[in-house]
Parts: sequence; C-alpha cells; structure tokens
Amino acid sequence: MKPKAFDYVRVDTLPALFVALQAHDDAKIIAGGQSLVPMMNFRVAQPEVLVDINGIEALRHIQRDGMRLRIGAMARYQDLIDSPQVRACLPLLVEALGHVGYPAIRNRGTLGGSVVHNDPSAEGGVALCCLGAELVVASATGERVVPIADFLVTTYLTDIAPHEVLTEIRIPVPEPRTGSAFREVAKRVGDFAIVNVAALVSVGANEEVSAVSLALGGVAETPVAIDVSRALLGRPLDATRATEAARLVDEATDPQDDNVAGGAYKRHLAGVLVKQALTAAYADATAMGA
Amino acid sequence: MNEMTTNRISVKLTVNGTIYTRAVEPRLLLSDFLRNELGLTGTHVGCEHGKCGACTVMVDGRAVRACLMFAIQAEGASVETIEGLAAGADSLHPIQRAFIDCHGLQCGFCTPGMINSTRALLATNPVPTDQEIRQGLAGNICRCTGYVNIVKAVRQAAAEMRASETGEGA
Amino acid sequence: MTKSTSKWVGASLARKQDLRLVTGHGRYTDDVSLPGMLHAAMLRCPHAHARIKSIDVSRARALQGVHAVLTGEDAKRYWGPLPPTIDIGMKVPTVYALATEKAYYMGEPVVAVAADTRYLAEDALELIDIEYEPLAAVTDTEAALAPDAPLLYPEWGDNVQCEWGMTVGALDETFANADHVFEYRLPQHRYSGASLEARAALAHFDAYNRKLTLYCSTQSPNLVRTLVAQTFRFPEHDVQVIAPDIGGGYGNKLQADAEVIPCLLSLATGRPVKWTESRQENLLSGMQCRDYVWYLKVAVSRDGILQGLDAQVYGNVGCDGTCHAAGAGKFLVAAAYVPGPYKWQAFRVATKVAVSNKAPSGAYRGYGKDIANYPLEVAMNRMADALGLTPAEFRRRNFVGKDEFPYQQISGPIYDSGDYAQCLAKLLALVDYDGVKRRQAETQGKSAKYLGIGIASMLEPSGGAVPNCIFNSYEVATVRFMPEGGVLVLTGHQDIGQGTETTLCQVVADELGITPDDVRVVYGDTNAVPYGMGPWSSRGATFNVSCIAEAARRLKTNLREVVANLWQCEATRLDVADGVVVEAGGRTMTLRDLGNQLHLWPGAFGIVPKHVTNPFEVTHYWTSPIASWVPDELGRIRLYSTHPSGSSAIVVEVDAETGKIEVKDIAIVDDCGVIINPMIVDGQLHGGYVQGIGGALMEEFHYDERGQLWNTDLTSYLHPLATDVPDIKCDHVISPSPYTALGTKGMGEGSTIMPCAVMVNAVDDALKPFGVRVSDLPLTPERVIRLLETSAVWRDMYGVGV
Amino acid sequence: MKFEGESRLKGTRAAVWHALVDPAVIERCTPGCQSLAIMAPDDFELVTKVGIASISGTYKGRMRLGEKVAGERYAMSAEGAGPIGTMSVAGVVTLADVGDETLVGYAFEATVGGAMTGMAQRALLPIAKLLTKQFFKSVDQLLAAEAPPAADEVEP
Repeated sequence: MKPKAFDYVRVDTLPALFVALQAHDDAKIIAGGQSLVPMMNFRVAQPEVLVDINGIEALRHIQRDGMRLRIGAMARYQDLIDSPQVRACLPLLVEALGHVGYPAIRNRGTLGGSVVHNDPSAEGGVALCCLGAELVVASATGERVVPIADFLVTTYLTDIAPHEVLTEIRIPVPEPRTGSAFREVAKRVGDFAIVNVAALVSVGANEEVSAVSLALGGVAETPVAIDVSRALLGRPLDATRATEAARLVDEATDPQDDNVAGGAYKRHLAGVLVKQALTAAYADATAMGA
Repeated sequence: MNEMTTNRISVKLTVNGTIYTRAVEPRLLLSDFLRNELGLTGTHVGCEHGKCGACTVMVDGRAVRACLMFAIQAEGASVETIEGLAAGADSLHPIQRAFIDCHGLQCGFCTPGMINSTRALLATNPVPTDQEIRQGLAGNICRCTGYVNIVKAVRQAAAEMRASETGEGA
Repeated sequence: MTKSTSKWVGASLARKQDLRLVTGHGRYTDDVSLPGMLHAAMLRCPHAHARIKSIDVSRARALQGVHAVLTGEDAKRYWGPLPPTIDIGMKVPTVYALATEKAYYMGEPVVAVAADTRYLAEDALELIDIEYEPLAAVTDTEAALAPDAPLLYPEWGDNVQCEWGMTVGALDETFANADHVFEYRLPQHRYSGASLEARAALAHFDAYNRKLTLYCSTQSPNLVRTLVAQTFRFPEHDVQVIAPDIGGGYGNKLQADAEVIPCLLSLATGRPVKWTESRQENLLSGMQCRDYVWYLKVAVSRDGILQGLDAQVYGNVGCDGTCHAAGAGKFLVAAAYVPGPYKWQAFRVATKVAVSNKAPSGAYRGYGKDIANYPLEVAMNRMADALGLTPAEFRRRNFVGKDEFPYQQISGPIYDSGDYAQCLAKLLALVDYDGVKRRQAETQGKSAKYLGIGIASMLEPSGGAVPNCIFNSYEVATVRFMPEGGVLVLTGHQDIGQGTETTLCQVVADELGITPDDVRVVYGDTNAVPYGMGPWSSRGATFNVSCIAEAARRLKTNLREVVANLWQCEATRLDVADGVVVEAGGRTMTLRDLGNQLHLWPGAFGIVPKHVTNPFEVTHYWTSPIASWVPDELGRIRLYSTHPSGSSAIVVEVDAETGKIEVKDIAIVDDCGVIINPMIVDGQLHGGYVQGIGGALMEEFHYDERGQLWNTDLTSYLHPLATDVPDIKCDHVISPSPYTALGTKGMGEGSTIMPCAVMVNAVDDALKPFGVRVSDLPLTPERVIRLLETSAVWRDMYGVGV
Repeated sequence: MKFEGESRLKGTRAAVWHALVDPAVIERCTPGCQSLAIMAPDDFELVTKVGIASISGTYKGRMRLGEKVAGERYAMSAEGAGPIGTMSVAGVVTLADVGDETLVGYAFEATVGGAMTGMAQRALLPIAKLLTKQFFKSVDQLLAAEAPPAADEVEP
C-alpha cells in the first residue's frame, strides 16, 4: 500500500498556487491529506502532480467579520475546535467537528479539504449545510462565491475546477436565541457516520420557533439541508412537531444501501436523530435568555 | 507509461533534536522515511490509512499519523518519535514507566503510537477523566490489552507528571 | 505434584521485554534489514473463483528496479505444493502459495514481484496483465454442502474437507422420554485475530552457504522451518527461522502460506527479500476464523437436569483448512467439547467441514473451544428461561461437581480439576448480578435505554496434542548453567506478547533458588533452541512450563550432586537459595563460584561425579500424562492436557432507538490453576475478552454471494477501540492441575471463548420486553434494529413515523 | 445497485440511434475515453481515464451492445478494471420521440469487485450516474453542433 509516483510542488502563496495549477493539467491539491493520502496509499487516487498548500499562511485564518465567520481553507480541525471565536459563535461547528476521526486526524485535517472531498456523511459538510455557509473559490482570474448546497455536487465531487482552489468558508453567525445540536450514530468513535444531523433552532419571545435549519449526512449522495420550517415555525417545539419534522425529512430523502449501512436502517436512524437534534437545539435556544 | 518517476527532492527536518537532510522521492511516506531512511523503527506501521494509530508521531508538538504525511511535507518541521522520548534506558519518561508498571502493553506493537497519543493527550489535558483518556486514545488500536491497563497507565502517568510539576514548582 | 518454594511464581513481576518495547527498541520482522535486500509485493486475484487463462508479466519485468516476477507456474521450478499442517482424516488439496491453474478466493496471490523498494514492487503489479475466466463461486456453508454446489476441487466430488462424529449413550431413548426437548440453530460469522502487526517475512537464500535464513513474524519458528523445508524440498537443517519480536499472533501466525513467497523470490534472485503484509492483504488472506452453524437438540428433565445433547456443526474453512493453514481441526475440537462443563447421559455429535470460495481458515484464539461454547451457553440461558430457572441456578444443577475430578466427559476428555460452581458464585458477587437485575426492573421502560445482563461458563481445554500433524504433543527445552552462575533457558516457545520471556524466568528462578534477573530466555531462533513448538492451544503454561520446570529441577539435582561430591556430603543436605548453595547448618557456595569451578577452574574433571551425565545443562522432554490418541472402546481420544474453566458476565445498555449497544460492565472469574504472574494473567483476560467483544459486536468479514470481500480496510473491518469497552473486573479460583509440573493450566484463550455467548445472553435479557432473541452476530446497531423491527411492541414504540 | 434516468437529446430518433451505437461517437463521448478498439461488431475495448475528484486512474474495459431494435432500444454492458477494482454496468437504453427531439431512457445495474470494494462502493453509484449523464450530454452536444468539443475528463 504505497502511493504511485507523483511530482510535488510546494506553494506558499496563492499567486504561486495559481501558477502551479496553470502549469500542471493533472494537479491535485493536498490540504490536510487525511482523506487523500489513504486513497493514494490504496492507489485509488493517482495524481500526477501534487500541489501542497500547507505552506500558504493566508489560508489559515479564522476571523469574525461582522455577522459572519471567515475560515481559511487550510484551517485545521483542531484549530477550529480550539478557537475561542468559533466556540463563541458557532458551537454547532465545534460539536460537529468533535466527531471527526481522532485527535491525530484532527490535528492535520482541514475543514476546507473535507468540504472539497465531499464524503456523504462528513461532519463538516453537514454542519456547513445547516449553517448555510458560502464557499469562496478562487482561480488566477478571480474568485466566485458558491453556496454550500450548490458546491456539493455528488459523492466525492464538488463544484471546483482543476485550476481552482477553495480559499475560504464563510459562515453566517446565527441570530441571538438560536440553539444548536449535532447528533450522530457511527459504528465506533471516529468512523464514517451512518447518519448525522445538525440542527439550528431560533426562538421568539413566546418560545415559538422563529427559524429552523436542519441538515443531514449519510442519507443522500452529499450532506443535504432539508426544509422543515412548515412543521415547526410559529409554535413551540414539542414531540409531535419534532415527529412531523422527521416525517418531512423522511419524505424528502431516500437513503441508499452502502458499505456503511443499509438504506432502511439509515432511514430509521434519520427519524430518530432528527427528533433528537431538533429537540436538543430547541432546548438550547430556550435556555438562552431573551 | 512504464517510465516511473524517480525524481528526488531534498528535505531537511529535525528528528528527535537532530537535523537531517535527505533526498527523497516525493511519494515516500513519513513513516517509511523514519523507519527506512533514518532507521528509527520504533514508529510502527499497522494500516497505512490512518485508522490504527501505530505510526503516531509528534510533528511540531502535535500528534499526527506518519503514514498520512509525505516525508517532504515535513520540510522544516520538528519530528519526535518514540526513540526521542527517553534520554536513555535508565531515564524513562513517566508515561513509559507507567506503561511498564501497569502492564499497559503486551505485544508492544501499538505501544509507541499509544505513548505518543498519551503525550499529546496529557499535554492538553493533564487531569483527564477515564472517559477523556478513552476518547483521547480512540484513534489507537490495541489488540492485546483490552485497553484496561493502558487506561490505568495513563492515569498513573498523569498523576506522576502532575506530582513532578508540583514538585518542581515548589 | 512436587511444589518448590514459590517466591517468584505468583508474583506480578514487571516484564523483561517492556523496556525495549516502550522505548521503540523492539525489533519486529519489518524492522530487520539486510544488505542488498529487495522488497516483495503480490498481485492478488480479484475474483472469488476463477480460472487463470493467461498472465503477461513482460511489462513488469521490464520495469527498472524489478528483479523477479514469478507466477505459480514459474514457482514450480522451486517448490512443491504446500504440505499439510494438519491432517486428521482430512482431504488435502494440492495447492500452492501462488495460484496455478485456478484461484480459489478473492485475494489469493497470483504473481509475486521482488523489486528495489516496496513502492517499485507495487508499481510493477500495475503492469501485469492477467486474463481470468470467472467461475461460479460458493461462500455460504450450507450452500457449499448442497448437492448442486460449485466444486472447488472437482476431484473430491463434493466440498467436504472432513467429517466426524460420535454417539455415546442411549440417545433415542433419552430424547423419547425427556420432559422437554429444546432445539436451536445458532450460526456465527467469520472474523479473525487481525493482529496490529500483520504478517512479515524476510528470506535470504545464501547459495554459497546452501542455507536459507527466514526472519518471520510467526508464533512457531520451528514449525515454519519444517513447513518451509517441506515446501521447497530443502534440507530442514539448512533452514534457519528467526522470529524476533512479534506484534500479536492470537493463532493467526501458525502457518507457512504466503510466508514462503519471499523464500521463493530469494531463491530466484539470490538476494534477501522482505515481504511485509499490508493491512489490505492481511484482511484478504492473513488467516480468518470462526464461520459455522450449529444445530442443537437438548433433552432436559422437568427439574432442570440436562439429559441428552444431539448436535451438528457445519464449519466453513474457506478454500482450505489444512495446507494454507490449520483451520479444519477446530471443528473436531468443537465437536468433542460441546458438552461443556455439564454432565450428560447421552450424546451425539456430527461435524462436517466445508470448503468454500473464501480465504483460508487458520487458527484463532479459541480454536474450536469457542465454537463449542457458543451454542450451548446461549441455549443454557434460553432453556433456563423456559424452565423458569435463573441462568445461574440451571447451570449449578448441571455442573460437574468439584469432588468429581478427574472426570471423564461423555465425549472422552478427562477434566483434570476445577470448581465450576465456585467460579459462578464468585462471578455473581463480582458483577453484583442481583443489583443489576434490580436496576433493570427499576429503569425498564423509563427511557429508550434497556439494561441487560448475560452470563456464561466455559471450559478452556488447553495444551493440545494433535496427532498426525506438526501440532504434536511434546515440548523440549534446555536449561543451561553458565560459568558466571547465570542461567539460559532455550525454548522453541515464542513470546508473542503473552510475556513468557518473563514468566519462564519466574519458574526457573523458583526451581533453582535464584532470581528472575539471573535467567534469560532465549527463543525465536531455530538454530539456537531445541525443537519446541511455540504458543498455540495455550500450551505455554502446560507443556512449556512443565518441561522447563522439570529441566530446572534436574539441573538443580545435578548441581547439588556436584557440590556434594566436592564437599563429600549427602546431596540431600544441600539446597540452593538466593543464588547460594547451602549445606544444612554448614558450608555455602555461590552459584557463581560453582559455575567458575565447573567451567573454568579447575574445570569439570574431578569435580563432577560419574553418575551426573551433564552438569552444564539439561534438555528435557515433556508430554502430558492424560492426552491419548489411542481410541477407547467408543472411539474417543483425549487431545488436551488441562481443563481451565471460568465464568463471565457482561452488562449492556441497548438503545432501542438507535440499536447501539453500550457495554457497561464486564466481570470474569477464571480458574487456570496455579498462577505464575497475576498481572499477566489478568492482562490476558482483559485482552482476550475484548477480542471476543469485537467478534460479538463489530468484527466481521463480509463476503457477498459472489465471494467478494467487502471490508479490506480498517474503516470497515472494525476492531474494538478504547471507547467501546469499560474497565474489566477479574477474580480467580485456583484449582491446580494434577497433571502439570507446577499445577498450572493454560489460560490464553478462555476469555475469548465466552464473550459471544455472554453478549447474546445480555442482549436477549435487555430486549426481553420486546420478545425478541438474537439470531445473528455481530450485533451492529443496524442488526439490532433489524431484530427489533420484528417486534410489534417495538414498532408501536419506536417504528418509523412514531 | 440499480440506477436509472433519462436525457433529452437534440435530434430525431433515427439520428440519436445512429449516434448512440456508432463506435466513433462512443469513443468521443465516453468521459475520459483515450482509445476504443473494435473487437467485433458491437464489441469494443476501451481505455478510459477516470479523474473524479480524488478517484483517478486508468481503466481498461470492454463494452458490448446487443438486443438492438433499431431506433427503439438496445442493451449495453460494460466492464472495466483499474486501480479501484473492477466495475461493471449493464442495462437497457430506450428511445422515444418528444417533439422533434428524442428522450433517451436508461436503467442500469452497477456492481463493483476487487479489493477496493468497500471504499469504492461508497462512490460507485454517484460516479456511474454522473458518467452516464456526462455521456448523453456529450452525445447531445455532438448532435447539436457540427464541431462539438471532444469529451475529456469529467468536469461538473
């Protein structure tokens, strides 16, 4: 299990990166490498040129900018989990990323790399779908901003061309009195999730749900956000409402069998976890003072 | 297409305090570099896809999988392997001592990675609960011990390291 | 049993090898490098069953840095078919370590490459073109035994590698008159040891010395030497096998299958060749185990007394369980031991072992004792439930009593000693059985978490003696007295993590009146040690300890004779303590002085009495007094030398919503006779038990009906992690064996034998409110939910849309 | 694993039919196709370079067309082997008029094998779907324009 030979280019700046990408047709960018290198070791991935962006300091920022958080594509999981800013304004992301792999994987792996890799139950992808993130994709000719839902094309495939790079993830900071929860079932700690669910629930003056966002992993080809607002808006969230939301999710998804679990089990689990996550997020929100 | 690339790139890094410069193929994994180029065979390879944790080493103070990094990516980095932990056979690190005292190893194959993960855990959490110990070591498979005595060893090491720090502080 | 002063036996001595292992200075096979060494890689068949139509290796051979590319047909120049490692009335196929006309399982090596680096060797594999004609494959055990099954070896006429059976007592009458007859079908899936260090072998054929040296990660260097010699028709005495530190074995490293391929490549290139099995290769073919189905019929009286047992087991050894590895024999062991620790009046068993298009079947911790334990211990709980008895009470009524030993079981074995009821009683206290049941009653229905507790008892026949195979029934070891008074123990036994490097020192220290630091155990080199056989069948504490203790005793006797001769006194007046020979109430001499006098000055002449043949060392042979291959009047043989026993319990919490099982508590009470090193014994119990938990909850080789293996990496073949298990409580009962030198018994496998049955019993107990019972393993969350979905109660509470 | 879909192609049923069974069109429109050799009528050997995100490598495969009913339907089977393992896709393609265009429907069964099965399987269905869509899109472009762009590696 040794990788096939490749040429290696290390870049320390974005302009240098673009030059490298222009120069090599079959270049593959390596960020944290925690998904890519295993695939290379298995020779499932056989890039001819590896462009290493680990040295680009400009991609490592974690920065609050008004009502959004800007995360550089090379920010590592552990940096995000430890970041006071992320902890303060995006507890959902912190909770989700705690489920990624193991300490040594989180020390190296990056949220940006994971989003571009696009595993169907990647915790980061699920959290970003729930949070309504936008992705900044740059090339030598400029940059474009893509909503997460459009970015995630299908399993292992994202809306990014060979000459482009993901530079930044922009996440809107949730409104006050927005609670969050992340629920996941995996076979063991650190395994691919069978199903995971991220929920954001905002409440109004009368404890009624004023906004809701829900995303799931493992039930489709990519992480998906599912609109359950018609089941929840305008009323306090109770077991009946949560069950109704789970029913909407069930209608909107058709989980397939894969090597992690059967579709029927994922469907059952989605129902259980959606109810749990919504209930917990609502409790989190109502616990916040008005 | 039969032409295999054998271009080598120079890499300079510090391993256990010694600076090494070597010309390596870009595809050479850090684990193979440490084992075969430097002869530091204490870093073990158990899966080569990041699941077993046997190859866990410290890179710039953080635990990482040596099988998921290319040696050239360690350019300029400081790597610490199990061989660098004790100054000699008579001056073991408290974690090493605790693994021996508590019978925290049997075949010993997971042990270097397990000890490095323990180092990383105790560096950020000097007073871990049992659950935190188990979480902190979840990425290191041990097939022999059932983890019982490993958890015990980490508990002992944590206590000893705290005690020696308090002692030094006093 | 003669018992010497035990100062060291019974002490939790820290292990000698730990210093090197915790500092990264251990030396495993892959750590060894030789000048000029090449690296091997193997191209493996992607089909479960295929005819090899053509192989084109020309492009691979042309790659710079590639030194040899060999196919099965090429290899016939160097070797013959793999010799059988076990053959007890079995059909032995003609198979090679590289496939020839046909490949029998997905992952079978077809082409072997030696190149300058492993990277290059793998590059070469991509340049090999093979044309296969896929053939119909069969993977399921019962399907393989069906009349219309595709045949692996058409010359056999069926897929049966072996069958065996016996009937003892009036079976039909017993069942006809029974108050209750219970029937069960209990299958178990395929999993394995999957040690963290996969297999590794470094071969060097030195043409100018006519010698083949093989560094190998094996449990038994001597067995590997014999098998390599037989495979290559090479003089055995010109083969040296060196087994350095071993990164786990658990039975999986007891063959010379792919291990011979680097030998082949070295013969072909004249250079050292190293093969380090990748994790993917290890999961594909690094020996797999379990995989069987039982049919059980049990006759029980209305007062809960077991009467008759009628059992059939169908085993699946993949493509072979004789030559690739010794897997077939475990089903015979299973058949002989299915009666367990209980008394019976009538017994019938039949076993049929099928070949199929899965990877070969090897040994794995338990070797049939686990297979014997699983169905009966699950059945015991289910029968107890039907009879209105607690699982413990039902067992108590049927145990062989502590005063009945030696007890000949209905199937033939002689149980040496034990106190099964005491083990169980201690277990119930250790796990607080009544307390758990109370909590269960209090919490049930209050949340989706359901508490359950399961127990089981076990027998761990250990110290196996298998006729007609290399796993024979003796052990030889040497204890050598050195000029400076120290002692070397030379043994074919291998430390694979179980700590014999230390425990044998404890044994010898006590026998010779020295300290463990005065002793070094030499092992892992066939040219340094006698032909002993290594750790399998938990034979370390039976064969090996007995052999070495006896050798040490004889050495001590010889040394006393020498000193008695020197001092002209009665040897009976002499003893050795703390490294000093002491005359009762008189003279003393350190062993160092004695060693000096014997070896250096004035030397042996004159000081060694005539009747002492060798004061320098004793090589001793030991075999079990109760193992026997001479069938009795009922055709029964006795394969095991001791019978350790025990009981264990698991407390689980099953999440009825997600299907996840949390293991809350584990308790084990073990009786392995005299304990040499309590710390090590408990370590074995912990580790073995967690391996069993792995099999019960997550480990599974998943082959589909085409014979494709779905989990070839550690994201899908799941070992238990630190977060999957709790601390483990251990306690002991000590029933010394009358048939070993120190009263010790084997103990490496017992804890792995029980967990599957205990887990099933615990989950059955937890899910009782839903009226379901476990039928298949492993109990993944998905499988638990599929089981619960059959319950109307559950569907009303937790089904989709509720 | 089954998947099905449909694709609307600019062209009459006859034109679409001729394009779909034409080895030259197949070579041009199969994503990543580097070469196509005709072994026998309706029996082709292809070398395809797959480059979808992380999964990359060269696959050698065989494609066969059969059960042809001109202008209406045909059966297609393809099998390939490469670094990820073996993959095979088999199913039926049907054609129907939609105004002056043609609706092409397909229903395929896809399987994987080889040592990468577990990992590959997670990506198989999405990739098979994507490649199929890509193929019909290329055929559509070919039909729509006289000088369509050659199919290259898959790009979203």
